[in-house]
Amino acid sequence: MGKVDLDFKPSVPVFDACITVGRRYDRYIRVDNVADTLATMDRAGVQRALAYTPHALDFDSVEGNSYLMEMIKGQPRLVPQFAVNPSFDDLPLMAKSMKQHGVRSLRIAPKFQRYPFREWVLGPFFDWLEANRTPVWVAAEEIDPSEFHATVSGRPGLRFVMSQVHFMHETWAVPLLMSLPNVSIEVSRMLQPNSFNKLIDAIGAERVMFGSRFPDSAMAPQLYYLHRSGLSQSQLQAVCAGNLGRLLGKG
Amino acid sequence: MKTPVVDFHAHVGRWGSFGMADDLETYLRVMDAAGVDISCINCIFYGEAHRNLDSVMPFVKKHPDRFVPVAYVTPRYLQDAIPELERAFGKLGARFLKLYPTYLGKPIDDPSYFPIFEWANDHGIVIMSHSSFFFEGDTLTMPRLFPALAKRFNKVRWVLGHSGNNMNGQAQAVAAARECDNIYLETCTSMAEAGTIEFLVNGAGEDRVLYGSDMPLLDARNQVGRIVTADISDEAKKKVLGLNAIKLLGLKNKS
Amino acid sequence: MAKIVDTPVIDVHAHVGQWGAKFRPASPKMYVDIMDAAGVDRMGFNCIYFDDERKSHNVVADWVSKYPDRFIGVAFGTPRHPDETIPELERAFDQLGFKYMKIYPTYYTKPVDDPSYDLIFEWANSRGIVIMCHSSNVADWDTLTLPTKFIGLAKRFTKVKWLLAHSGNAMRGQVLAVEAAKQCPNIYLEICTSFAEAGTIEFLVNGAGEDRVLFGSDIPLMDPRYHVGRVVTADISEAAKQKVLGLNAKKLLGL
Amino acid sequence: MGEVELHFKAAVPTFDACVFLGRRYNRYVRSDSVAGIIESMDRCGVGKALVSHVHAIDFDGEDGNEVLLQEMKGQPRLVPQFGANPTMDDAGQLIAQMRAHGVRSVRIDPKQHNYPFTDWMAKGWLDRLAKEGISVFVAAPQIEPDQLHTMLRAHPDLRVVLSEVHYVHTPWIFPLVRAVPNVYVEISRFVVVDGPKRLVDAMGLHRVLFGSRFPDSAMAPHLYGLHQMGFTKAELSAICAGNLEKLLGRAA
Repeated sequence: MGKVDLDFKPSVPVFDACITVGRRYDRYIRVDNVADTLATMDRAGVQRALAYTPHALDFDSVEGNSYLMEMIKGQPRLVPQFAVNPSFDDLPLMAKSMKQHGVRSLRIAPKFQRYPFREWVLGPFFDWLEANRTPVWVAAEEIDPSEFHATVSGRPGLRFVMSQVHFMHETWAVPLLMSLPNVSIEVSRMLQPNSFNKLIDAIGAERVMFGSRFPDSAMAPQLYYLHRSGLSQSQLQAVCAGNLGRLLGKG
Repeated sequence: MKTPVVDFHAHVGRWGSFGMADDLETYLRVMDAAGVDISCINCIFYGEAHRNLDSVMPFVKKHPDRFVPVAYVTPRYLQDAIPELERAFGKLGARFLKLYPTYLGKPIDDPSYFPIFEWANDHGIVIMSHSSFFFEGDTLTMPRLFPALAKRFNKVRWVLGHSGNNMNGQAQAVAAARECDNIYLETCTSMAEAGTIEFLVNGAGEDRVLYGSDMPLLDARNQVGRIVTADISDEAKKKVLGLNAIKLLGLKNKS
Repeated sequence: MAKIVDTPVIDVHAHVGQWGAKFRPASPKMYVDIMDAAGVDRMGFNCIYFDDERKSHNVVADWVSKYPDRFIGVAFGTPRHPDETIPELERAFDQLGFKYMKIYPTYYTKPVDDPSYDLIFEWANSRGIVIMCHSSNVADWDTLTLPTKFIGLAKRFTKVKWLLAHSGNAMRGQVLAVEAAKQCPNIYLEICTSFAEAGTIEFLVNGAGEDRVLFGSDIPLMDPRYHVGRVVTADISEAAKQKVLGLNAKKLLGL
Repeated sequence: MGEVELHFKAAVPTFDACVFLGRRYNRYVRSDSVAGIIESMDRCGVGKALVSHVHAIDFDGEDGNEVLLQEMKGQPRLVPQFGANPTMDDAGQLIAQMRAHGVRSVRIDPKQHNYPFTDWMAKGWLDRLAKEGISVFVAAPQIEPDQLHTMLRAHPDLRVVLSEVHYVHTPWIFPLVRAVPNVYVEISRFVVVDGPKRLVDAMGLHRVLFGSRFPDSAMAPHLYGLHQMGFTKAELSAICAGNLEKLLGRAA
C-alpha cells in the first residue's frame, strides 16, 4: 500500500517566489483576486508570496505595477515584485516608485517585449541594477540561452533568478546555472523525476527557490514533492523561504 | 481649411511593452497639430470592466470638449458587463461601445456576446469592434461575420474598426457595408496600402466612412494625412473627417 | 494536521524506454525508489517510442519482470502497420499479462476518430479493454485528441473503457474532458499535465465525479511526487483523494 | 474646429527613400507600374523616388534589377536601387553593374533569403560595397537586431538604412541608433506618436529619411504627417530629401 499524507502541510516556513495576481486580457483564470490567493496560501501552508501582475508585462509596467499595489494593499503577506521594460521605462521614476513601495525585485520579459538581451541595449539598466542591488526575475521562455549566458557572464555583480523553468528548458538551464554563479532558479515547473536532488547536486541548495507560479499552477503540490525529496531540514528551509528572503534582503 | 475633425478610434491606457505612453499633454499637442477637435477614447486592457472606463474618465473630465468617453466590456466576465453598460451609458455619458474579440479568443458572433448585443440593440447604441482579415485563418473579426449580426441586431449601428485592416479585409468590409446600411467603416491601420481611403469611400459611400487614428499608438497627423491626401472630393473628406461621426453619435456641430 | 494513510496508490500513466533528451538513465530500480518516496504502490507503464508494437511490448515486459508486484504492463497499438497490430496485442494481453493499452494519435498524426483506428477499437471492444489515449486541447490548432472526439467513440465502442490521459491538458481542454465524461459513463479522466492550473483536480472531480478520475504522473517526464501532491493537497474529500489515488484504478483495471 | 489642409503638397523638395515597383507573385497591389508611381508622386509633390523592383527581392537579383532598369528607363525622377544577396551575387560583377547604371544603393533581405547577417557569411562582400560607398538598405523585420548591431560595429565605413521600422521594433531601435553612428532610419512604418521627432532626438537630424514604402502604404500621408511635426524648414528639407541625397552621393 502507498503511504501518502492526505492533509499535507509543509514542515518549514514557506515564501513562494513566484505568484501572479490580477485578471488576464486573453483568458479566464480560476483565481484572480487577493482574497482567494490568501485563502490558497492558508490551505497550502504558505506564509508569504512574491507577487507580480501579468498586466505589467503584457501591457505596461507603470500601470500594471500600480494595479498590483492597489490589489495587494494592506496585505503584508503578499510581497510586490515590479515588472520593468528597460528599453522603454523611465528608470529614475521606476526607482522612486520601488522605494515608495519597498519593492526589492524586478521581472523582465525580453523575448515578449522584443529587445535583444545585450549589453548595448541594457547597459544603463544593468548599471542601475548594480547600484541598487536589485535582483531580476526572468522566465526561462523569455531567454535565449546563448545570449543570456554571454551577457550575464559579463555582469557578475548582478543577481538573476530564472523562473518557470520547464522540462523543455532543462537541457540548457542546468549547465547555465552551473556556469553562472549569479543566477538562481525558481522551481515551479521543475517536475522531472528527482529534479531537486539533481539540481542541488549540481549547484547546491543556496540558489534554488520554491515558487508555484500560482494560479497557472496549483500552489501546494510542488511543496509536497520537495518534502518527499530527502532534503535535509536546513536545505528544505533554504529552498522554501531562506534563499528568497536573503536575496530580497540584500541592499 | 476649418472643418470638424472627430477621431473615432483612440485609446487610453499605457502600452509600454511596445513603447506607447498616454500622457494627456502629448495627446492634446498631437491632436492640435493634426487638427483634431474631438477624440473618442476607450481602454481595453483590464479584465474588470469598470477599470477601463475609469481610466478614460479623467481625460474626459479635464477636457470635456475634446474627449468623448467610449465604453468597453467583455463577455468573459458577463456578470460585470451589463451593470457596466448601465453605468457607462446611464451615468458617465459614454457615446458608444468598443469590443475586442481578439482578447476574448472567440469570434464576434460567438453566442457569449449576445446578451451584450441584446442590451445594445434595446438601447440603439453604436458598437465599434476590431475587424481584421489579414490572411486565411484570421477569422475572429473578419468583416464578413458582421452582416448577420447587423441584420439580427438591427438597431445597433456597427462600426468596423480598421475596416478589415489590409486589402484582403477591406474587400470584405466594403461588401459588408453594401449589404447592411447599419454598418460603418473606420479607417485607421498601420498597414495603409495606397488607395485604401479611395477604395472604402467609393465602395461603402462617403457617408459611411469614419476617420480614426488608433492614438496614442499611431500618430493622428499621419492618419489625418491619409484622408486629406486621398483622391476623393473635398465634401467626402469633410464627411469622413468629422461630419459623419457627428451625425452618427449625435454630437454638436460647432461649425 | 498531517494524516498519513496506507491506501492503494496506482500510477496509471507512466512510460519506459530511454528518452535521453529528458531523462537518462532510467532504470527499474530508480522508478521503484521514486515510487517509494512518493508513496506509490504500483505503476502501469507503456512504451510508445518505437513504431513497432512488438519491440514496445518486449521493453515493457522486461521492466515488469524486475518488479512484478510493483509494475503493470501496458500495451501499445498504432494503425500504421495494421497487419502486425492485432496479433501483437493478443500476445501482450494473453501471454505477457498486460492489463490495458495506450494509443498515441499525436505520433500517428491523425485524429483519434480516424477510421484507421477502428481495427484496434473493434478488437478492444470485443474484449472490454481499457484504452488510455492522450487527450489535449491547449490551443485552437490542438485538435487530434480533442476530448469531445471521445464521445462519439465511447458511444460506438461501448464495451471499451476510455481513459483520457491529461484530461485535455490545459483548462480549455479540461472543460471538454468533463463534458465528455458527463455524457458517457465509460469515459474516465487521468490527471497528469505540466500545465496544472490551480483548481484542476477540484474541477475534474466535481465535474466528472470522484469515481472517474485517476492519478497518473507521466514519469519519466514528470515526477510522481508532484502529481501525488496535486491530489492530496486538492480541496476535495479524503474519500475522493483515496479514490483518485488508487481505488478507482484498482476497480477499473481489476487488480 | 479642426484646421486641416485638404489640398496638400510638399513644401520642400522631396525624395522618397522607399518605393517598390512591380506586380507581386502572391497578391494584388493597387499600383504596380512606373506610371502609378509617378502619378502618386505628382499628387503630393514628391520630386524623386528611390525604387526597388519586387522581383529582385522575391526571386532573383540579376533578373529583377534588369527589369527595374528596363521599366524605369527615361524616367529621371526614379532612382534605381538594386536587390542583392551576398550569398548569390558576386560583389565584383554587382559593383560593375551598379557603376554602369549609376546605382548607389542595394536592398538586402537576410531572413527571406535565409542567411545570417554575419561576417563569416558576408564580410568580403560588405567590405567591397563599403569601399565603393554603396549604402545597404534592409527592412527591420528582415534582420536580427543583435546581428545588425555587431555588423555595424565591425564595419564602421558601411552605411545601413533600416527601413520599415514598425512600432513593434521600438524596444531595440532607440538603443541601436544611440549605440552606432552608421545606421540610418527610413520612417515609412514608424507612424507612432511623434515618431520622426523621437528619432531625431535620439540620433540627430542627418540619419532620418522620409520614405513611404509605396504602394504598400500610401505616399502622401507620411509626408503630410512630417509637415505637421513641428520641424523647421531646414530640418524638413534634410529629412525629406537632403539626407538621402548626401547618402547616395557618398564618394567611392
